[in-house]
Amino acid sequence: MTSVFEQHPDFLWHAPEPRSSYDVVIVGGGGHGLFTAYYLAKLHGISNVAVLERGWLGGGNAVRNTTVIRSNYLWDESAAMYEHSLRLWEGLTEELDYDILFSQRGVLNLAHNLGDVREGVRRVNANRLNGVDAEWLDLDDVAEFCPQVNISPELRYPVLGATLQRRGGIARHDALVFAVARAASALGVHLIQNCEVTGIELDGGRAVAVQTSRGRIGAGRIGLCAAGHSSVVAAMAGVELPIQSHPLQALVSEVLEQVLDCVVMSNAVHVYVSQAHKGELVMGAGIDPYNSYAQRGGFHVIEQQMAAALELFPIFATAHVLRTWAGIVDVSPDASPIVGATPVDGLFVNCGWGTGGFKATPGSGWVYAHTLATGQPHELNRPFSLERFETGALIDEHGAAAVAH
Amino acid sequence: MLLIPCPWCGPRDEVEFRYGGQAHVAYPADPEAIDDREWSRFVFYRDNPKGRFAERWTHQHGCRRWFNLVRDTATHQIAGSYALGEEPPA
Amino acid sequence: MMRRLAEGGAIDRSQERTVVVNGVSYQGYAGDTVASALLANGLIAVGASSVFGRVRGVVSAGGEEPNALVQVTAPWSEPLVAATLLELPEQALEVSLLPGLRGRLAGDDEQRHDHHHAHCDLLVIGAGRSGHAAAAAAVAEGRRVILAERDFRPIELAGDEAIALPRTTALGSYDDNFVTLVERVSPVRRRLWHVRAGEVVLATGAYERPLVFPGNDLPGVMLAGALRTYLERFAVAAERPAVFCNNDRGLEVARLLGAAVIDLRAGRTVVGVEDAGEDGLSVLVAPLEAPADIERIECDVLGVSGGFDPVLDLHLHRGGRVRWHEGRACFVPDGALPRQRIVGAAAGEGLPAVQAHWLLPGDESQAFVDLHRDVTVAELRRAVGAGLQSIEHVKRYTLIATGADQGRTAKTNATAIAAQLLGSGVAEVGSSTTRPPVEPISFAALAGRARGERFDPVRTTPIHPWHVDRGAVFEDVGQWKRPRYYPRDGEQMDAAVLRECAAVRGGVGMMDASTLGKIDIQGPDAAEFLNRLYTNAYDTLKVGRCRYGLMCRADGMVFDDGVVSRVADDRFFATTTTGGAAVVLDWMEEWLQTEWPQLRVWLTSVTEQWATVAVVGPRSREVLAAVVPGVDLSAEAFPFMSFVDTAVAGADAHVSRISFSGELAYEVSVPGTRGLELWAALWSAGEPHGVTAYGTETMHVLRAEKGYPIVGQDTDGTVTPIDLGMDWIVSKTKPFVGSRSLRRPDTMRPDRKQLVGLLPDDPALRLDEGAQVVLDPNLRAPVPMAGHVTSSYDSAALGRTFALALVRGGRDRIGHSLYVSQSGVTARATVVEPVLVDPQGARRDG
Amino acid sequence: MAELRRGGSLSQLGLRVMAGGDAAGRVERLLGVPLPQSPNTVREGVLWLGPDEWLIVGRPEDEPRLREVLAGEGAAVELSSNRVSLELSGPQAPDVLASCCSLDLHGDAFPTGRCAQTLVAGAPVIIERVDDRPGFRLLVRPSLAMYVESWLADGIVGLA
Repeated sequence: MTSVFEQHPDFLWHAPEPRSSYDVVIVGGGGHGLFTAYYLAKLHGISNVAVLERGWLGGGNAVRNTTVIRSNYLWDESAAMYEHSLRLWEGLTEELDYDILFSQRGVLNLAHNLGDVREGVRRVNANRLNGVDAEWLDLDDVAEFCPQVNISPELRYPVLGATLQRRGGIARHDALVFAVARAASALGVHLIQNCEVTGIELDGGRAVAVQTSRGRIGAGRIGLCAAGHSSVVAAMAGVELPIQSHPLQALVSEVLEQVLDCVVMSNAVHVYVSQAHKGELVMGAGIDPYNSYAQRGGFHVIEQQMAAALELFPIFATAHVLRTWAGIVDVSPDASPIVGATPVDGLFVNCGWGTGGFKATPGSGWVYAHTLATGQPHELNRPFSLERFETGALIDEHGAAAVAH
Repeated sequence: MLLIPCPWCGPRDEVEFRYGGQAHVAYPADPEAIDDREWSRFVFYRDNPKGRFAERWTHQHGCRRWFNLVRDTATHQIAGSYALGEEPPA
Repeated sequence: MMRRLAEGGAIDRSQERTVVVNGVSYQGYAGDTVASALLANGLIAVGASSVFGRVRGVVSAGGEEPNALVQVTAPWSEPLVAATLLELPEQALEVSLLPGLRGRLAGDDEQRHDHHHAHCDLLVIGAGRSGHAAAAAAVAEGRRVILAERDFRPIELAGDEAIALPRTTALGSYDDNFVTLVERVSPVRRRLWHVRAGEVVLATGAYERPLVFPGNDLPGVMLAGALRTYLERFAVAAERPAVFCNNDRGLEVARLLGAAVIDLRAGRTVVGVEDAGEDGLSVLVAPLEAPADIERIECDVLGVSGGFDPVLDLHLHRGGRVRWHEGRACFVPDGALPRQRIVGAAAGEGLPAVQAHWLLPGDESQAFVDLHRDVTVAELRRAVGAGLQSIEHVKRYTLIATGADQGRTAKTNATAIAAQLLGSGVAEVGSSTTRPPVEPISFAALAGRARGERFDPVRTTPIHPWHVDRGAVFEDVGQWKRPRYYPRDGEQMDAAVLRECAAVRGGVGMMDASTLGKIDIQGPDAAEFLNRLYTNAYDTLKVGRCRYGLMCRADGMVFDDGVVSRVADDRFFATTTTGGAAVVLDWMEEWLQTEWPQLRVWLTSVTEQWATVAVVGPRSREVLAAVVPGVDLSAEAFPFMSFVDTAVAGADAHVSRISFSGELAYEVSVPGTRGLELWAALWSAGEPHGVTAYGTETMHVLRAEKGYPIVGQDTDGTVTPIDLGMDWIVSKTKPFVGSRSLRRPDTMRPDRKQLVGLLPDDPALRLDEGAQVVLDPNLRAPVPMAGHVTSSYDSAALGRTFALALVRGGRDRIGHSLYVSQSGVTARATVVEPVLVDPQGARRDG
Repeated sequence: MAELRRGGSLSQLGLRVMAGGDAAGRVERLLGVPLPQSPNTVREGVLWLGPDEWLIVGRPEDEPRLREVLAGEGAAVELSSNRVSLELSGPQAPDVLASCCSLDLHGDAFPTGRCAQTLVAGAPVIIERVDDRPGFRLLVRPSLAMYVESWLADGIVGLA
């Protein structure tokens, strides 16, 4: 067995002192912020860029998520955005010259009632027309693809079928943060850690600088990428966002011999699980209902998650939960992100990814870099504007959640 | 598992309650008289502060009453509950 | 080599116990752990390390153990259990050592694991001296006390309101003093305690920390305090111990054991350890200032003590703060959380002064910081050299402190060494937080008894036994089981549904509609209240009449529908969808209490008060006549959308003439306890007319033939009443919740997706529900989509297939063709009005 | 030691009226019992469910009579079929409940004469402490009764 740390290179990034101003200041050094900076430098020739991070790079949701990567979203706008992101994922290891352990092992989404089946079939058909790989699996196919799933008809909510996106999978979140930070740093981007933004300076209705724990930093344009704290940071410029912040919990088991080789999600039974490269089971739980920035949630959510997991995977019964944790997810009214301009000139926002942020990081950074470089949205993020909440042109990814007859 | 002080039933586990988001958001007096922007504020925008937050809860599986609560969203410390229509405690 | 002493210790030599390690039996005693039994038998090596495959030994005597994690194989199966905590049970215990520390799952867990909720005034975690004192004092005051202790030794704590829990680990600390504990009820059974405590005392002690020096991972290098524990508690000792320490506590152990001492404070360090085989260890000792000036100390075991780390997991779980204590070289609590106290060693009390030398001389690639993850000082140096400044990055780069042992022996050393390499203070590099659980807990123990029939309720109606008796195939609708269809001998669903549909339209059918949500609405302002919530008006509804209603969310999207009956001037009875029952009542209460408290209206859920049977079809009147002989059922006396209150089979009955199929139909409701009798009475009355029981599938077909949407199937939260073609039910004269949203630019677009009917060109082709509508059959991704098929059936009445679909600008496409794409195949279909059967409504009156 | 059995059918009436008002007074005269004002208490078959809500259990009054005396100033609803009763008693009955219910059932916190609406294994129930054996009555939706019974029966098994 080789040492697991050998994957990481000898050098990652510089720790420069902040300049007095930058062409673009990005607030938030998570996956979205780092990719935005990277693509600004790489694709738009703008490397006079600072990424300001309150704590340590990736210390928010980037390293707290369960790393499920997929693009099988229902609506055209979402599918286009996430598919663009997935295509970028497929080239990242090479592009960043870093093994981010992106593993396209397939993402199963189980259906447990007739409503789920309709929704799944609908999504598969829409995905295929959008050029997103998608398959509908009947029960036998599910059993063949993932023999570990309990398909007994005796289950409280028996599995009736599943959608499968074979190109979906998982990656190593730490490695992704290291990889893109290294690449951005190498292109001259300043990664400034322990630098908390405490204010946004406006001049004649235009955002011109940020106040930080390390002094004032001028900015040609400011891009907010502070998932979990989007509302707090935007409020510094007087900008209100239709965002609510909630805890989202996840957990991990000890390292186990291989027991699961795909990603399994079940909305009806509330499970999503994969087995990471080192061998630990990684599972996501439900969102806690109340607003919170505390990065912790309720224990009962974990217990319910375990009961649900054992319904589907009795074989996990003796595995141990090693660690639970929570991130802060920004939830928007239509469960879709907001990427684009704000009412304040020079200030842009990228938030509201809810539970879907990690998989979107390259795509999100790509379109946001375009937006920050040109002042205009890219075609892919144009629909994800703040204005949609006024016009009503939502991109409602909640789906047909209601069970009704 | 928060312990929510229902004004009627006393402290009970969070799972007996349903969250109702920001308190003191009045339904527009005449929705037809306001523009799309203003209407969208009512439908989609709620405060999301880090810190003290006046919010609504209902004791869904208890006495079914709605009430207000002041809670710190950074620490989950609850300052207290109070009736709908009352001002939050200082 | 360590061995068991002839006497002493807290073991019970009268009770022999057996542990089988990798197939070899070893003897121990009651009171032993697997680790102490192994050591007593002269075994110290416990397996190969995770990365380098180096042989490792027992390090500790407690929960911090990084190496001695074993897989239990019998009498139960469990991966990665700390041998230092694993008590020898009465039955022979079989374990296997884990090369690479990778656990194995061996199937479901048949053991019973309970959950338990408890309340107390004071919860004390840790029954050491400080914890026990705190608990005893509270018991003396008559308070309700729970004292939890991870160890298995008995706890003395007497009092009516006192609960002492040995073998119980506090797993996690949550808001408002909610603490979870796991009690090892038996070697394999767990009880998960959910404790809500008025006050919490953390008396969790401190873990000793190893020193980081070359060769510190060899079997035989152990924590000094562990040597003391093995001696005093388990009567296991080495003949020739040595101790390497930087504090007085280490020195005490050395004195107790009669060990050779290497004291860092005296400027001496260990620059290497060699395995001397049978002879034990050869420790290479040198002055700190002259590391090449080596002398050897031969010993069996080398006890190390690098200081102590207060155990603050439970404090940290809730965001408690810590600060670096320079003199003791550890993080100590910086105040306690509200209604919590931290006492004893956990608070840093009584911990020895430490003279810290974090970075000791010698080969850094042989100096292990994390034994579990196999990380050395060399890797730490490499991480720092890569530009990393936060311990969190260092952890992720090296994997230090991320293992199943929670990195207890590694964390502080890693942070302090990284700080030294960076030339900064320990606190600046960061105190790594910890997350629940404090010790690993199995999925099965967390799930507890919520397995099988207790996972989630199966809700059934009072008429359910009849459905089961008749061989119904059920569908899960939320938690309810509803009959989907009633197959006759060998019949598949499609055939059964065609038969049931034909029977209803041709004669009479019965369906159990009891799962529909039902809400009683009383009060002088009830009509006004409903006016504000439903899209149509209720003040104009006459007593004795019913009206179909739709509700929108504030965003104007349809979220439920049902029928509202006016029972009295000040009383209405509303039905909701099955899935919407609770949601709609909550929704109503929310508006009533929070927005319109001045309205005098009272809402009560009566879903289960009433059992409801739909009697549907041209012969339904005759069936009903037999059970309500006194009621004039003529179309004139009992018109469509009206109801009568009467009695059926001796029970109070509410009979409505409403129809979800376009046929003459009645819904009869009686108190739930009489539901089965009602069904039986109607069935007997129906038998002469050839009555057929039908399920949800037939109900769906019949309603779809009439173009009636099902909320949640033909809508998905993005559909307005106008989109459904229900303008007729949307009041233009009164505001209702959501009405303003219907005037937004996007909701007024003429090309919104609208509900229409589809007739496939091939009348035998049943489109897939979820198939996509396209305008151009030339499919090259990305293909613009114009909507999707929401409902699709084979119709007995039409003698062909049909579908409902949401189609962009659909109303304007009626009469035109479009295409439907499903599973890569494209089919042509014609857009039609959604009402396909009896568009004139002639059948409604029978 | 604990015993579980399904209770017999009980007449149940839902009452909504402003506490202390004229209409409440008329109801009290009809019942011959003051409506309990203290939250989560029971008085002669009248259970406090909310500040303006009571459940009248096992009493002879009926919905029409109540509606008549309320005269539009409140609501009365016949609910006899809306919930069934389960009876759990014995020295360890609180332990059985504690396996699936987070309420504090200690004799001081929940003495005889107390009731509460809460959750048992996630299912909504009304729990009433009926005596000091101790005995509890649980009022449960009929469709959830088997599920709740399953939990309680399992809790009894777990005592062993």
